[in-house]
Amino acid sequence: MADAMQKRRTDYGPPHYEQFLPPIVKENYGKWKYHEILKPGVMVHVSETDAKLYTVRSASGRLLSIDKIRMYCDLADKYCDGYIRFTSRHNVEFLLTKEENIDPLINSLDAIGHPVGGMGNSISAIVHTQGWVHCHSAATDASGVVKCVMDDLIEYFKEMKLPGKLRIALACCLNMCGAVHCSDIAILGVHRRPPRIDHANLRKVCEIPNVSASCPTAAIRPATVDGNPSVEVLEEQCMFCANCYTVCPAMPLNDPLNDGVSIWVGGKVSNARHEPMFSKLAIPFLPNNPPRWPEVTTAVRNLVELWAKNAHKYERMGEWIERIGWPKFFKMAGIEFQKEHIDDFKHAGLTYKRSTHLTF
Amino acid sequence: MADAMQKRRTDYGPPHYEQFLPPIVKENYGKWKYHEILKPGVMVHVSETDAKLYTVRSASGRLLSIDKIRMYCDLADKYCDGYIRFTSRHNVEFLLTKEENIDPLINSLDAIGHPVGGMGNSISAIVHTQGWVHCHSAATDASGVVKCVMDDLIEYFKEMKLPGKLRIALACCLNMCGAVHCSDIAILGVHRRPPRIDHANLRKVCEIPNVSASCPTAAIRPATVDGNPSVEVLEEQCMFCANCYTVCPAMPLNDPLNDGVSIWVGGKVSNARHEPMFSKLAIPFLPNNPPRWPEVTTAVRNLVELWAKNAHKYERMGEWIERIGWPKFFKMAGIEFQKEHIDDFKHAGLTYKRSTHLTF
Amino acid sequence: MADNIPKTPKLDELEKGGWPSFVKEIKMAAKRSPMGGDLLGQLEQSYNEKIGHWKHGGIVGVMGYGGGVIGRYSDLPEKYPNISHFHTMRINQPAGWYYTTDALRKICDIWEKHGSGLTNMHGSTGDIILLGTRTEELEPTFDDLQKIDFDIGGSGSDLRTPSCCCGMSRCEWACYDTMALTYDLTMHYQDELHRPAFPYKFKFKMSGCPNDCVASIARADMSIIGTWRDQIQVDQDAVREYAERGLDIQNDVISNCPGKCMEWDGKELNIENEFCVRCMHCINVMPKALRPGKDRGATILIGSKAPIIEGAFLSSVFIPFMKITPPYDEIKDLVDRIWDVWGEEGKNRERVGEFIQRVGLGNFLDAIEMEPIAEMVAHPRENPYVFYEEYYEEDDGEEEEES
Amino acid sequence: MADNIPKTPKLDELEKGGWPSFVKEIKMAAKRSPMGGDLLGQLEQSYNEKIGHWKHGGIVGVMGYGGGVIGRYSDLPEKYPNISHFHTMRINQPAGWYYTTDALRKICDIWEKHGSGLTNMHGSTGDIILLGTRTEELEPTFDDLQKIDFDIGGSGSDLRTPSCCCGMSRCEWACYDTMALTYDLTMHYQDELHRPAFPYKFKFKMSGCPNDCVASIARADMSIIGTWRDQIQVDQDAVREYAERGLDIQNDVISNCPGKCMEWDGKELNIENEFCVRCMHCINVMPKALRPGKDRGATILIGSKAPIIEGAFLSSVFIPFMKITPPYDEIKDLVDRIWDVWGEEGKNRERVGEFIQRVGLGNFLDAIEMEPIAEMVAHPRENPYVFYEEYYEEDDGEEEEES
Ligand code: SRM
Ligand code: SRM
Ligand code: SRM
Ligand code: SRM
Ligand code: SF4
Ligand code: SF4
Ligand code: SF4
Ligand code: SF4
Ligand code: SF4
Ligand code: SF4
Ligand code: SF4
Ligand code: SF4
Repeated sequence: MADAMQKRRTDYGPPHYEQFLPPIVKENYGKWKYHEILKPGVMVHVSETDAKLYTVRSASGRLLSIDKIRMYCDLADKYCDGYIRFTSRHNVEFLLTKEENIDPLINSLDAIGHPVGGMGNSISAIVHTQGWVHCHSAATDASGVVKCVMDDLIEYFKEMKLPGKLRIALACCLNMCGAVHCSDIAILGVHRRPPRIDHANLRKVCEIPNVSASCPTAAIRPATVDGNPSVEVLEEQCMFCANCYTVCPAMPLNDPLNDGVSIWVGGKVSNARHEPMFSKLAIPFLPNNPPRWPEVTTAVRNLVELWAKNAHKYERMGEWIERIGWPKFFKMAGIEFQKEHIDDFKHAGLTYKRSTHLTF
Repeated sequence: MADAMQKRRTDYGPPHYEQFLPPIVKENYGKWKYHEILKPGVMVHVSETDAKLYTVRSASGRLLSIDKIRMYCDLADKYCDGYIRFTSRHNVEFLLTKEENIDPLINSLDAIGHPVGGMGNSISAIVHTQGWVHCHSAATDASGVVKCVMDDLIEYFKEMKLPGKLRIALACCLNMCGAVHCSDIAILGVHRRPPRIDHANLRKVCEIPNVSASCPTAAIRPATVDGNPSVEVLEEQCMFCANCYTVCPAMPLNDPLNDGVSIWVGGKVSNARHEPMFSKLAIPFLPNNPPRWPEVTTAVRNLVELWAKNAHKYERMGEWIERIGWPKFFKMAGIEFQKEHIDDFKHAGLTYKRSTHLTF
Repeated sequence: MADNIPKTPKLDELEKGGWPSFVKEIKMAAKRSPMGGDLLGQLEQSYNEKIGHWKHGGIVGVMGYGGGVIGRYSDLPEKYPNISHFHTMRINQPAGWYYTTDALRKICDIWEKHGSGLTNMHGSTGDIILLGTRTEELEPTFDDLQKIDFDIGGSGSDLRTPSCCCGMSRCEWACYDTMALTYDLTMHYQDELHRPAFPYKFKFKMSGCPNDCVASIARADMSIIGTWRDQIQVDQDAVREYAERGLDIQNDVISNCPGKCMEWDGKELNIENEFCVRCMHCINVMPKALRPGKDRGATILIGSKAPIIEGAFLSSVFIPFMKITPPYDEIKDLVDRIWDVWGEEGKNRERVGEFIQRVGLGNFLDAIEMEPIAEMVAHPRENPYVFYEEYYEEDDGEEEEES
Repeated sequence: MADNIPKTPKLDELEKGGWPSFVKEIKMAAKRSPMGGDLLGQLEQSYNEKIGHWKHGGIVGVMGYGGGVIGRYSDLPEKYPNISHFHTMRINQPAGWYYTTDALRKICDIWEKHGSGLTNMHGSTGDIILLGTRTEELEPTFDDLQKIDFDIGGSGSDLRTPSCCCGMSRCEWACYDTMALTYDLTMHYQDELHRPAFPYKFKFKMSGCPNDCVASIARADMSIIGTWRDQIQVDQDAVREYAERGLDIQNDVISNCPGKCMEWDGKELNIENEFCVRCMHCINVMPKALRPGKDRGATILIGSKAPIIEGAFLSSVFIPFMKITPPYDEIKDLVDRIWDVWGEEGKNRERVGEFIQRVGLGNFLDAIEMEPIAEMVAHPRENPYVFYEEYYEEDDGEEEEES
């Protein structure tokens, strides 16, 4: 037993990546000279040694069964000498040295339902989170909404007909696991009802001072309810961040009548041209309407097409809006500007328009 | 007596401006078509009626004796049919209809020590405040520093050899009576020693709760000192705003050893090209060195000349710095970047550099 | 004739140099009034000691007025008895700072009789500043001012003296009559100007166009800045003339256009007015060729101020475009609604801009019964912390007021 | 073979359409493991009721590790007993997400044996996510993972699994070896990764150039982003070729340059590198003609995070330029100093970016013994509220520590 314990390794870390690199990558590591996108989802990298590496990028959907992974492995064995990689947006990439393998591979991927694309001026996969599949906090589903939106936008994944890259992200609650706060279009699950307190159990599962302290707006105060030491919430001070729930299970916010989705626009991450930007609120609330979330898919498509039609070449969503101004954006998008759009958090004053630079 | 009281008028307001307008202005009110700057300090406005109005702008110094005002009146009677105006930056303007009167007027103004200029791409008069001449709050003098700085920069008032307008303002304390917070170059009197409390008298002249509440950093707490109810200041929490002193005379901050001057750059008010901008801290502290404040005049001149040499045409100070970046500005100006330059007030986080847009 | 003029070696240094000398001015005044001599003495002492010698404030005034006089007392009254009192009177300037010499001379005469003979032309809010007199001279001074129709300006927690750029009187770009509006508002709000009843001061400043020559966006609780809604008026011949005379239209004009809405093919200047942000730059550079449009009015902005306490603010857009015509009821109605809410709920020493920021722009709009519009913000919120005020309850499925 | 696959009319709708279907994946998995069937059932119920059916958290784990497993329990365990436990294991991915099919198959085999057969490839922090298993399977799963050399990733208040763009392995723009650094830091900080001892989570993300393909500036407590210090390498012939083939260099490249530092006369592209802000745009548009300079390294930024609680942050510049070469002592030294101070003084659930903002960047620099530099700020302070720490006293004239 002591022996067994001794043998039990910990902290050995991930396998070294080198053993997973295709030989052409190892040989040309750090020697790549330029690349070219050959067609949607296919690019070639040319090395200083003149070696050529072809990449085929395919949508994975991210939630994968081991069956699908094994199918991928079969394809990688057949066309890529047994190597495969995934991208930072959860697409799968097949790295080929033989140009003639590209089309057969694409056909095989199509056959198992995995389109090729997401490269260049296109919409790549939606970075997203767990939703009702796995998380306790979710105000909406993740995989379902993503599926509906991408079904609807698939042409923009498969083709390269946009002014620039468009990155969509989804998070199922304000914790925003992902890059929702910096995406061209972001879909964010929101609660709209203050926590319902499980007074009977609160004291057993949470420390009251911690719960009170967790609220950024100081809406939570210790209170005695039905003889139980518990807390109360000043509802008009609650903005539904769910931080109290993260800290204390007896404060759930999930609520079918009031949960739903908000849409944000104009964020970006790259430093290309404009500095990185946060996403800004476009549509405060759309209902959860499973299984196909039609309100959400329509709203997102409208935004994509509005931008596609009006932006200059290379202009990301946020760069375009910055050029034309937010009032024009709201007008063109047919979105009513409401109180909800006006920031009222800590730095709100800095979002007011402090110049006469206006269009009419 | 009752009769006298009845006759005493109040709330009759200022005289109507119309009675003070020269006939040519009355006739062409709202009909001006264009203007041209003819030479430093002299411009002509041309009306749709073809009338021409010549303006000669002259530095007044702002603090004027009635003697000087009477001299101005003499000149206005002689050259301008008895009309005269002042500008929003406290210059005096003579409005002429006869072109041939321009040069004699300029000569007469020169003779009484009032240079003509401040128009177009020049430095106009410094908007300033009271200083030791009249205010209880002053951390530096106003008229004296202004005099020294303008003596030194007079060529830029008299000529038009700058890339754009350059506006300087001075305020003798953080109340900033004037436009110090939005000037190309701002000179600001600063205290650096926490209030020294007159414990014996505080309760007599101030309400302790008001005094405590006046402090934005909550540095002031009620305390009993030598048996007197008074307040104490947590010195490490004081940033010398003097708001407590404004509210309570028993909390003076004026202090010869620690008062002095800070220099700010890059603000602007107009909406031309760039939206209005706040001034930003360039030099945290320079000593009060009356009567000629050599450290201040040198610092200001260096900034003016650095900008004049490097800015593009029409680029105001702040626009130029924004183009080249603050690190370059500090390097070129030979100013050491220090902890004091880093914002640590409410919105400090928004001033951190949140991109990789850097120059080397 | 005063004979108390002291030796002032430090101040004498400030008689030298090309810029007008305030020391010379004080010395001139000192020949008429002993106040000047003691002021020189105290100021020389300040220059030696690097500290001012005025006591903190002091409430003095004129009968029937709550503001307009700044009380000031020397902290060395024995040494400088002639400035033991040295109060300032703020006199409401005529709009646009135009004067006849006759009017100016009368002011001088009054100040020779009752005060130090020193002035600021003008204070940075815009008033005529009569610098230095004794408490007992305030009422007589006001008496004489009445006779020449000059009234007192604002100070304390009241409406401050409104001021404006010269506008239509001498500028081709004025999009509304700044002087007329300034006069009208000043007259309409005489009570608010003279009797402090606000949480704190309130300032109006009117500029005729976005060049903002009265710095209104930086220092007025309400900034009224002229603008236009239609197209910039272009005289193509005049544009070509500028080009011929050497103006680099591409570099000097077009690449500085923040709307990125101009094109120049060497012959025609094309402006996509839909994207023009009315910055004035192209007009400023080519005043003979370009003019603001014909459908003119003003943008109303709110809330600018100096840094104490919340940090400095610039004014922010409230009404993107308003026609500005007498009797100005639309502005007055807006002002009244703002003052009502701020007057009721503003904290002591809280400027209206700070108040709006504290309660939230959206809530403020609700309170004054205005609709939010996108022009009010530089951009919509970046954080997801929305305060919804209502939610559905299980039993009814209808939207409920919060409990 | 599982036989508990329920009717899911709502979910079935999501088998349609062109995007890969997660429902199909769950159904495939459901054929192997009854967990899949119950997951479908519970999810269909969620789709009907519009609410999730998971209990709040639950602390489970693997012996010797404090993180890496997310406990998850159904709130309808009677109805869906096979997912009454449905924990997630986070497995540290190989840097750059490269695999041999051999390695992937082995992972699949383990997960077939011990779990639901469902995964995320990958989680948004970068881990391999093994989705759904029972508490008693955690240890055996880990046992098998050991044998194939895959270790557990981060969760809770620890170092989270570092991740990186593909960098030098497949990108011509990588300014340092992102994968090597990621591997090295991951190995060096195994203890911090596996045993939560921080105030809150800490994330590293490495991007090879300012395009930031791993979104590091938005979601890493430390963002290490490649850049260069010298000149962009220009192949003028290749530039001309782009122009000939129809690229509008003036409009597409030059007018988009944020440094405003490019000129094109139809023959030569001139870059004033002194003002280039290294944005990558021109290089992105003309990859055959332009390349980053030769003096390469990285900018180190600090503090980005999602909005809870203080609002979202982007990382801010900490070290404008650092050479990134093994053994990376300079970075490690920096990291250690930051962790020391934050670990000591950070509040519970306070990310390092929030901590810095609370104590002030200047004070934080003092604490970790670094000098402030202008590159750290977008601009210097606009408010005059400087906390001077020392002042002179009368008696000595020397600078004194505050009392
Ligand atoms: C494979 C991947 C890195 C990885 O290690 O996984 C990658 C690879 C490349 N990126 Fe990227 N980027 C990848 C995620 C990103 C991200 C991160 C994200 O989306 O979450 C960004 C930041 C997005 C943002 O700003 O919001 C990103 C911003 C860029 C940009 C800047 C685009 C812009 O104009 O803002 C370029 C340059 C370009 O495409 O012109 C770029 C260029 C490239 C190049 C051309 C680099 C090269 O020479 O190999 C690669 C192919 C581009 C393409 O897909 O069109 N890559 N790239 C990631 C693929 C994700 C996917 O499956 O779609
Ligand atoms: C005389 C004048 C300066 C000058 O030399 O021109 C002046 C002088 C004083 N100002 Fe001012 N302010 C003067 C224009 C301003 C301006 C500029 C403006 O109005 O355009 C500002 C900045 C804009 C603004 O309102 O924010 C200004 C912002 C302040 C403040 C800070 C207010 C704030 O909200 O931040 C104070 C402090 C206070 O009110 O307690 C202040 C307070 C004072 C006091 C009354 C001192 C005090 O603490 O009580 C000063 C009396 C000085 C004296 O002894 O004569 N003064 N003050 C200006 C008024 C002349 C006039 O009526 O024409
Ligand atoms: C007389 C005066 C208005 C008044 O009613 O008193 C005035 C008058 C004119 N201004 Fe002004 N401005 C006056 C204060 C201002 C101010 C306020 C200030 O300085 O405190 C500003 C905002 C300054 C700022 O942004 O910080 C101002 C920003 C402008 C601009 C924009 C300049 C820019 O590029 O940012 C112009 C346009 C131009 O000059 O090309 C302008 C243009 C003009 C024109 C050409 C307008 C016209 O057609 O008559 C006038 C002569 C310009 C000149 O002096 O070069 N005026 N002008 C003010 C003279 C002050 C002085 O004595 O120097
Ligand atoms: C699995 C994953 C989402 C996904 O589907 O990919 C995830 C899932 C959860 N995240 Fe996350 N986060 C995941 C990446 C992120 C990211 C993105 C990233 O790392 O690049 C972020 C935003 C970046 C950041 O760190 O700020 C993120 C910001 C949060 C936050 C907010 C933290 C904050 O400081 O604002 C929480 C709340 C918390 O920590 O209590 C959170 C909490 C959670 C918890 C543990 C829920 C909770 O309240 O305890 C979620 C468990 C879900 C479940 O049942 O499986 N998660 N989380 C991601 C981790 C997978 C992986 O290891 O690869
Ligand atoms: S975004 Fe919220 S609901 Fe979604 S996985 Fe993250 S913590 Fe869970
Ligand atoms: S949801 Fe957020 S705002 Fe509402 S009570 Fe909980 S912690 Fe406070
Ligand atoms: S800036 Fe300060 S010291 Fe100067 S006049 Fe105004 S309140 Fe007085
Ligand atoms: S000077 Fe300002 S910070 Fe210092 S104690 Fe007074 S009010 Fe507080
Ligand atoms: S603000 Fe406009 S209208 Fe008024 S003087 Fe200046 S340029 Fe003319
Ligand atoms: S006014 Fe300004 S924004 Fe409008 S066209 Fe002219 S330069 Fe461009
Ligand atoms: S971040 Fe730069 S180096 Fe890394 S993959 Fe993207 S473009 Fe290439
Ligand atoms: S990298 Fe960006 S800033 Fe530098 S020259 Fe190219 S486009 Fe301009």
